[in-house]
Amino acid sequence: VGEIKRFLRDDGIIKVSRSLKQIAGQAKKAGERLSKELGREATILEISEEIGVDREDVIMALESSYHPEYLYSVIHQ
Amino acid sequence: MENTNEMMIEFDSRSCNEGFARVAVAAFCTQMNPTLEEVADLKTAISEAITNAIIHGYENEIHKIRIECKIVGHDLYVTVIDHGKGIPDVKKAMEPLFTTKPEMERSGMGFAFMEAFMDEIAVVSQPGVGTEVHMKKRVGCGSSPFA
Amino acid sequence: MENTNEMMIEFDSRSCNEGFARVAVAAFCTQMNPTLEEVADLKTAISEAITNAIIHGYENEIHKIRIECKIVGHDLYVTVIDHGKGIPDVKKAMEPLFTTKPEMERSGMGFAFMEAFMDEIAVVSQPGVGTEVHMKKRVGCGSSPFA
Ligand SMILES: Nc1ncnc2c1ncn2[C@@H]1O[C@H](COP(=O)(O)OP(=O)(O)O)[C@@H](O)[C@H]1O
Ligand SMILES: Nc1ncnc2c1ncn2[C@@H]1O[C@H](COP(=O)(O)OP(=O)(O)O)[C@@H](O)[C@H]1O
Ligand SMILES: [Mg+2]
Ligand SMILES: [Mg+2]
Repeated sequence: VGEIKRFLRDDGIIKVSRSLKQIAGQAKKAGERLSKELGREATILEISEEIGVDREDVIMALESSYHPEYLYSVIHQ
Repeated sequence: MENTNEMMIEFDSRSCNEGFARVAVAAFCTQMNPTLEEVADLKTAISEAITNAIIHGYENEIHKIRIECKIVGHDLYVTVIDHGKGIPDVKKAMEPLFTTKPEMERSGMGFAFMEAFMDEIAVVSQPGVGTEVHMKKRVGCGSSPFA
Repeated sequence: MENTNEMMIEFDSRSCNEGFARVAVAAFCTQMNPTLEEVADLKTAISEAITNAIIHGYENEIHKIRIECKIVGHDLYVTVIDHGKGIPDVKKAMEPLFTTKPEMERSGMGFAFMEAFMDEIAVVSQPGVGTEVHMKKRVGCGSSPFA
């Protein structure tokens, strides 16, 4: 099992997860930067492309800032 | 229709599921290319509807809450359904500051927030049968010059 | 039971919904205090099951895929259901490298990955009726010295 997982990760099929807290921080910064550049609000897709994270994972990461106690366990590891 | 997409979630009316439900709806609508603000608006409206189902509809008993979502072009339709107590007078319930639980935080502003953060809202309810909150929001038009 | 929690999602079998479904399950299981690796494992297994439903079950026609999730203590039960073509020989289908679509990437390794990333998997299928992939994983025991 360990072998299969390692193979997949080395292959880039599974991206080694950044923590949600990291993703949330990067998403917010990218959002501010892009919005300035574009002169309008950046979209989730633009942000996800900018930081190289699936758009759904951006959503999940941002949830952590919506509701502090939610997801605390994952964030704090 | 080509640009239609549907999903539905159903979950126990526990407040620990509120985050899951919010993320599910938000993740579903990312294909509409929303802004952060649109996602935040949507989450707030959905949270209010879910909280109402948990607290008022089921009065904290554990039953099922169902959320139906449909994307049609740039329109997102979200319906939050419970089979709880129901609302005897919907018009009155939707008035800002009206509440039957005055001890709660932000008392009586749930429907007002849903109206503020979504483009349309319609509530269908029957005492003893349950409540459906239908909401609609245009999403992902910000990047279009004709938005 | 006290520490039980259930949810269900149902969605169109479009590949654009895979991300939504993955994240919905992941968001639901965060209450189990998973490690990032457990979440990644879960997402991989679910992706494989959904891809199979889309490609093999429905052969890219748009119908409904249903995912049922249940938490019982530290156990997460996930079932991915389609009402598609079905599998004539489940045992054979689950053999590593067996595939009826050899032109695909990572051919024939879907079930092997599900087995690798989950603790248990059972496939129930009937040709012409559909397929249910039942999976189980212990989650969030990392912090226990007895895990
Ligand atoms: N799902 C529901 N089931 C039963 N009653 C509801 C439901 N949603 C709202 N209500 C009623 O409508 C009132 C107003 O709701 P709301 O505007 O959200 O304010 P609040 O939740 O603070 O009372 C509630 O106090 C309750 O009486
Ligand atoms: N949901 C499903 N419906 C019908 N057939 C399926 C389904 N899932 C798997 N199969 C069959 O089992 C085979 C093996 O699946 P899998 O191990 O995921 O490999 P692959 O998807 O690469 O073919 C598939 O080629 C297909 O014939
Ligand atoms: Mg309320
Ligand atoms: Mg496969």
